[in-house]
Amino acid sequence: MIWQLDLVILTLVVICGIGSLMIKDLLGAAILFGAYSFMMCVLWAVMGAVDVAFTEASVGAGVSTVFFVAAVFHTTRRTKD
Amino acid sequence: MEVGTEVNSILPLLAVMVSAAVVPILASSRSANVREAWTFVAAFGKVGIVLAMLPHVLRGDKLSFEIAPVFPGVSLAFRVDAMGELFALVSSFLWIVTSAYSIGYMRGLKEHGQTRYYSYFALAMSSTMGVAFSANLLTLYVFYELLSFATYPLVTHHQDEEGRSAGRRYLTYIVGGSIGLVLPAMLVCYGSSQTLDFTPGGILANSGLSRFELGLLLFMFVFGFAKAAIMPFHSWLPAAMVAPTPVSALLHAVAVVKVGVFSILRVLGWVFGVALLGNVELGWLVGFVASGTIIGASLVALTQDGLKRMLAYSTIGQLSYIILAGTLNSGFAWKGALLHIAMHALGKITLFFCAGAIYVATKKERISEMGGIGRRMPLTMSVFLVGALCVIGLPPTGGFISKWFLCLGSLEIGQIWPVVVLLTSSVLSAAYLIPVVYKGFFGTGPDIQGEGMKEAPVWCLVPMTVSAAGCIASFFFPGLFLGLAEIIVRG
Amino acid sequence: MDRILEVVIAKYNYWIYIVLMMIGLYGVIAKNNLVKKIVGMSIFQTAIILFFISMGMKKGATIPIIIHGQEASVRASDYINPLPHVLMLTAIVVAVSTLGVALALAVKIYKEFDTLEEDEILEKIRKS
Amino acid sequence: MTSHLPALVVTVPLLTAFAAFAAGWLRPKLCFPVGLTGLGITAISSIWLLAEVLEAGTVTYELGRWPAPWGIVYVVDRLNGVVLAAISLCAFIQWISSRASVKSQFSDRIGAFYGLELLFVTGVMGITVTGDAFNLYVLLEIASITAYALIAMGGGRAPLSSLNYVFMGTIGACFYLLGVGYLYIMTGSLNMADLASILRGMRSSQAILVAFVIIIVGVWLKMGFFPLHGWLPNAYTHAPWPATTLIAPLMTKVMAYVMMRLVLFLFGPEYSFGVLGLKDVVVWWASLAVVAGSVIALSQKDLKRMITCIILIEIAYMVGGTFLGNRSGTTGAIFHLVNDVFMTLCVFLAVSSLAFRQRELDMDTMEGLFSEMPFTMGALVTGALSIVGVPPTCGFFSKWLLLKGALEAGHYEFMVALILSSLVCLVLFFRVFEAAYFDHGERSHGHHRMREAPLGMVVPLLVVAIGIVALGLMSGEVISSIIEPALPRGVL
Amino acid sequence: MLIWASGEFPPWGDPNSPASLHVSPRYIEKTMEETSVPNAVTSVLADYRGYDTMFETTVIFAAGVSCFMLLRLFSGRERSSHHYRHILTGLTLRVRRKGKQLPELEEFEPMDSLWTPYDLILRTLCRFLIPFIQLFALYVIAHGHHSPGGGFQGGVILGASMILLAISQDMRSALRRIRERTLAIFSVAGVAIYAGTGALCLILGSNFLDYAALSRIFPVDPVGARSLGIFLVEVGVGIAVMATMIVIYHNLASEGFLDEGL
Repeated sequence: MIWQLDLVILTLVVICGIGSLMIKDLLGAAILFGAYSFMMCVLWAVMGAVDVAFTEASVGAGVSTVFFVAAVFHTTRRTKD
Repeated sequence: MEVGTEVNSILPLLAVMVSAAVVPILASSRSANVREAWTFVAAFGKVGIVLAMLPHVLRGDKLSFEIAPVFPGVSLAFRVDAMGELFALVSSFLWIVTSAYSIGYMRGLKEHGQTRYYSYFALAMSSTMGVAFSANLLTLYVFYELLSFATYPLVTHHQDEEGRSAGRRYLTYIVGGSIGLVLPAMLVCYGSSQTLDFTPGGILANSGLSRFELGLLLFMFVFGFAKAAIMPFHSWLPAAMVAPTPVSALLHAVAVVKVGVFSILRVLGWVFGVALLGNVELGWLVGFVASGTIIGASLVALTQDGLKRMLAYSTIGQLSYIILAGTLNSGFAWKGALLHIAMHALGKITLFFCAGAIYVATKKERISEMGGIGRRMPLTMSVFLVGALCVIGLPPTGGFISKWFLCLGSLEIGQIWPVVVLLTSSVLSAAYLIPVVYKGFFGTGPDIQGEGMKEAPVWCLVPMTVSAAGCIASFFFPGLFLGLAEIIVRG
Repeated sequence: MDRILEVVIAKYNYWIYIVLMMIGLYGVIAKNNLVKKIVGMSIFQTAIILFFISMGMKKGATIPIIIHGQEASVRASDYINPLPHVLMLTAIVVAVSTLGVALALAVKIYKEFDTLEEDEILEKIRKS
Repeated sequence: MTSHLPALVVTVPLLTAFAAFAAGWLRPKLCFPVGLTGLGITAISSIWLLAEVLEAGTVTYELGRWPAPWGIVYVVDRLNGVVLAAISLCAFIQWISSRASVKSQFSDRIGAFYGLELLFVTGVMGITVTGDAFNLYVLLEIASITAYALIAMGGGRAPLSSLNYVFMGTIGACFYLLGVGYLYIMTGSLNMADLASILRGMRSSQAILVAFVIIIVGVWLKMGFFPLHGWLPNAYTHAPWPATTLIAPLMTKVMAYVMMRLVLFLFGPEYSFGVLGLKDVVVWWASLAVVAGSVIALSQKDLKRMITCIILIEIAYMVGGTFLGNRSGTTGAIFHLVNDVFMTLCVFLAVSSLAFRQRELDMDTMEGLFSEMPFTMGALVTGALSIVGVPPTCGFFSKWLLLKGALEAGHYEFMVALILSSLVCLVLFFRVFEAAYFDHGERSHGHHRMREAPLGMVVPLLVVAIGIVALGLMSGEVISSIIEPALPRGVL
Repeated sequence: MLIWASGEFPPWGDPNSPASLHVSPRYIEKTMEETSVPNAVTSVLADYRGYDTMFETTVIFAAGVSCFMLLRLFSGRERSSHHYRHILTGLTLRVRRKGKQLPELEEFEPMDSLWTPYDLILRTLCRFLIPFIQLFALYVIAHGHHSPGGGFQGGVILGASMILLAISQDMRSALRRIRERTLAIFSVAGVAIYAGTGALCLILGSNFLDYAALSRIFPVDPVGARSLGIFLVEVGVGIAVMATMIVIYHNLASEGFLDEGL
């Protein structure tokens, strides 16, 4: 596999992670977290861990994002940091 | 060196348990008569068992019983030797007297919570027995703690503010001392010589501890057993006088304080060993402290007006006699010490009984109010006189004998200052005890006339006469005690 | 230069996961908003998962599914180590369960105090 | 025919949990008896297991009959045998005594509550019995998640405390997992015995050192060892009583067990104590933690909070005792662990039955409790004396061993801290007893006189209280026959 | 410190690192003849380390129960108001809790308080998609032996499909499909299947979770029995995970009222 590609995805992952912590809107944070998970799953797929990637795609990018959205939807989007 | 043989026997356990066994009955029984009846049953049973052990002990045997092994080399075990027997005999005998007395007292004053009172009294007696019979330091410590907690409800019996503060001070000194000082000291002993069993030569005799360490240990023990009320660890005792008089009488003249002294004697003789103390010349230090306590306590006692408080301070002084004697490397002195345990118990309990009787009859606690009381309560006051003589140490009372031996002992090893101390304190105690009697008989009080003052109830009078008789009898027939003491000293 | 590149290629996975872990830790510790904390927690967990996965990786090996036809001769070096994958499947499940519980708690807290900012909640508690 | 007891002690509560949860939907009355039978079986089989271990030595159980490094195995030796017995007994007793309060508080979700409690028991039992480093993590998460939920049922600020616990607990567990990953990447194995044998070869590796540190820190985080204790007092204080009485005695103790298992067996004493010189530092730190815990406990007004703070002190004892690294210290730590399960259970049960009768528990509402609830207070006194360390309760003997170990190791600061903390505990409980003993008759015109707690609560309480004393009297056998042989050879 | 430690690690992707040499080869090389499951991950997951997986399922189950217990509100506590919509005219009316309940007329339908306009495309699309998603999920579960995937992934996808239904339409219709009680029973049943399989092996006189024992009751050889056992537990995991996911979502999305969702 190409380590450059790997590196690119890793940087994307880091960016998504930081972004989801920095953004001032919880819904946005949830969505960015979904993106983060998806990047993660791509990364693992590249590393050959197909099952884990599969799971992460369905769980991390799918269900847990839904959970986040549902929770945020019922609490508030406001956040101070 | 050890005379006699080890005899396995369950008697010690029985002697300890018999009073604890009746506690459930006491606690569950609602009627006063049943309660007191059972108390007597237990008391007589105890004395019976103790007496049953007497012949063995006089033969020089040791009755031993092991409850449970705890650590390698240490186990909860009983071992009855002459010293324990002596102590057990005195306290169990006086328990009968006291329970008789407390019936009169408690009923006379219509105290509340008598069920609790009798139950914890029985518990306290059990733990006293346990201390007397314990075969090693750990067992002694166990029962010592039990005694501390069992006597707390008795000290704070009235459950008022005064009792609260008294109880606080009581536990602070005693439990604080035992956990803070005795426990580490025990550990060091166990660490240095892998056992805690009392051995006549002393278990520290050949452990390579330096003189300084030994001194440290010694003081941890002597002050740690705060029940012996050595100054400056004494102030719980006067405070604890808020308890009902029978409690003060038995516990704070006989059981509790004597347990403290007993433990210290055990430590001096069986953990350190008199020889060791002599070699490293540590006995002196304790001796000096004790003497200081004697004089100081007597002086303070002079200034007291409350009768019971005065007696308390006198007790503090008298206890230190025993410790002082224990530190002297002399057979006579030890004999005197052991005798004094018994004699002072008799005398002091008599005095307390009188104080209680006066209180029951007249609600008077202060000496200044007691002018002319003797004319109303002649029996009480004469008994008081006997007790006073015993405490001062004048014939024809047992106190004389014990003090006599103390002086002999100190002369035997060519020490003058103990004698001086003893005589001084005797004078002092005469100075604070005799005035009470004088005032009682010849003084004139404010409100003696009228308002029919009479003797205390008979339940109070009989016990105190009995104990007074004991004082005198022990002067004429000290044989039993002497015999026991003899055995110990020989051992 | 090449040496350095070598080292970097050999190790950068392990470094990146540490970076992610620190991000997550920062999120949990420093953030004030509860949901943000939860996000940080999840990032923290995924970082560790990443660590495990990259430790199972083998160069020139394929996914750990035995190819049809060559069941007879299977050489371990041809296939990626499956064990970390298995562990991480479990870890992912644990992560999502924790996430569910944490979010449920957040909703409950919001119902109680109707805010998600920790300092405001503490303020309300102090008032009451 | 190998004995299946090791599997039983974990799977029985598991299956019972499902049964209880289903029963909650179908017929709620059944929940309690179902769980009772399940826990009863668990307790019996774990005691049986202990007996088996005592006579036959270590019992190994291969799940799915896969041999050690490949499959997951259960390893039961004397150490976790005795811990298992203690845990299961504790859970059983608690189950009986918490019935009334569960019924009164969670009538509408009783099935879920009981199910979670049983799952929690499953988790702690599994943590104790497993011999696989990763399996331990999974079970740890089970125990933790159920604990989060149970604690959060308290209402008020309970969810917040629980959420803090979630964060702290997750970080701790992740640290543990990370350390396991380090071990795996260096050794390629997850089985504890296998790991231990491989690690013996690689003493000087940095990665192993880091793994050791990470794992221990993670475990301390879960234990609530000072200064990582932040979550503990709040979580335990705001939890509902039935949850507290179950979690408080078990969770921290089990983590302490994990610490001992890792330090003494996985890394091995000569590594943990010899190679890296952390030993003395940790003991100093533990002494500090003891003192700090005492101070924190002294500053508490509420009774429940106070006794939760006492847990901090106990935990510090165990850490210090383990890291003393000599025979009596370690023995004392293990024995103290076993005792502490029961002491804490006793105290918490007693206070919970006080709280069952009387909602608020501050000092001045307790007057005259001795005359009103004699049995409960009696049991409370026993537990308190045991925590203070007064013979003949079992607390004294373990404390004695700890002191002895400290003396032999020359760690006088630990001795001082121990004695100081016992005095502090004495003061703490004495305040309570004084308040409860003296009765100014104010409650006569205040609120009603309280009745003794229901029989279902009093009887287990008394059983525990008697057990404490019995354990103290039997400590000789327990130490010499169970605990001392359990120690690894390295500990001299 | 961590970076310092990583200095010692074998370089990334090194086939000769101890991690890939000590234990794992056995899994890869023996999986065929020991379990006849080509997907090493599946075999390790459900057989070699099946015990982990059982507790992993239990964790999910515990989480579901926790969310249920934390959030679920039972009858007696209701929202402050209910909304109804007149189907023909489309006008909505709001009924307070105290106010008199609406008679059950068929031209009124209950609707969400945060009601979004009726979106034909979305609804029909989802209605159209969901069956395929579920089909795929079943395939994933069944085919986990040979291809990536397995009970857990399949279960999640199944759950996700139901969640999608609940999102695209409203939660009532989703609940009309699967009642809460059914969900609870499912989740229990799923985990119980797993544990039950293990217990069955125990009863059959072998060790816990030793699927080879299944060959005593099923007409297969021990190795086949292993793959059969794996299949059984995968199904169990699937059911449990699906039900639990839905439970968690329902409770989260409706604050425990279980009447109206996102």
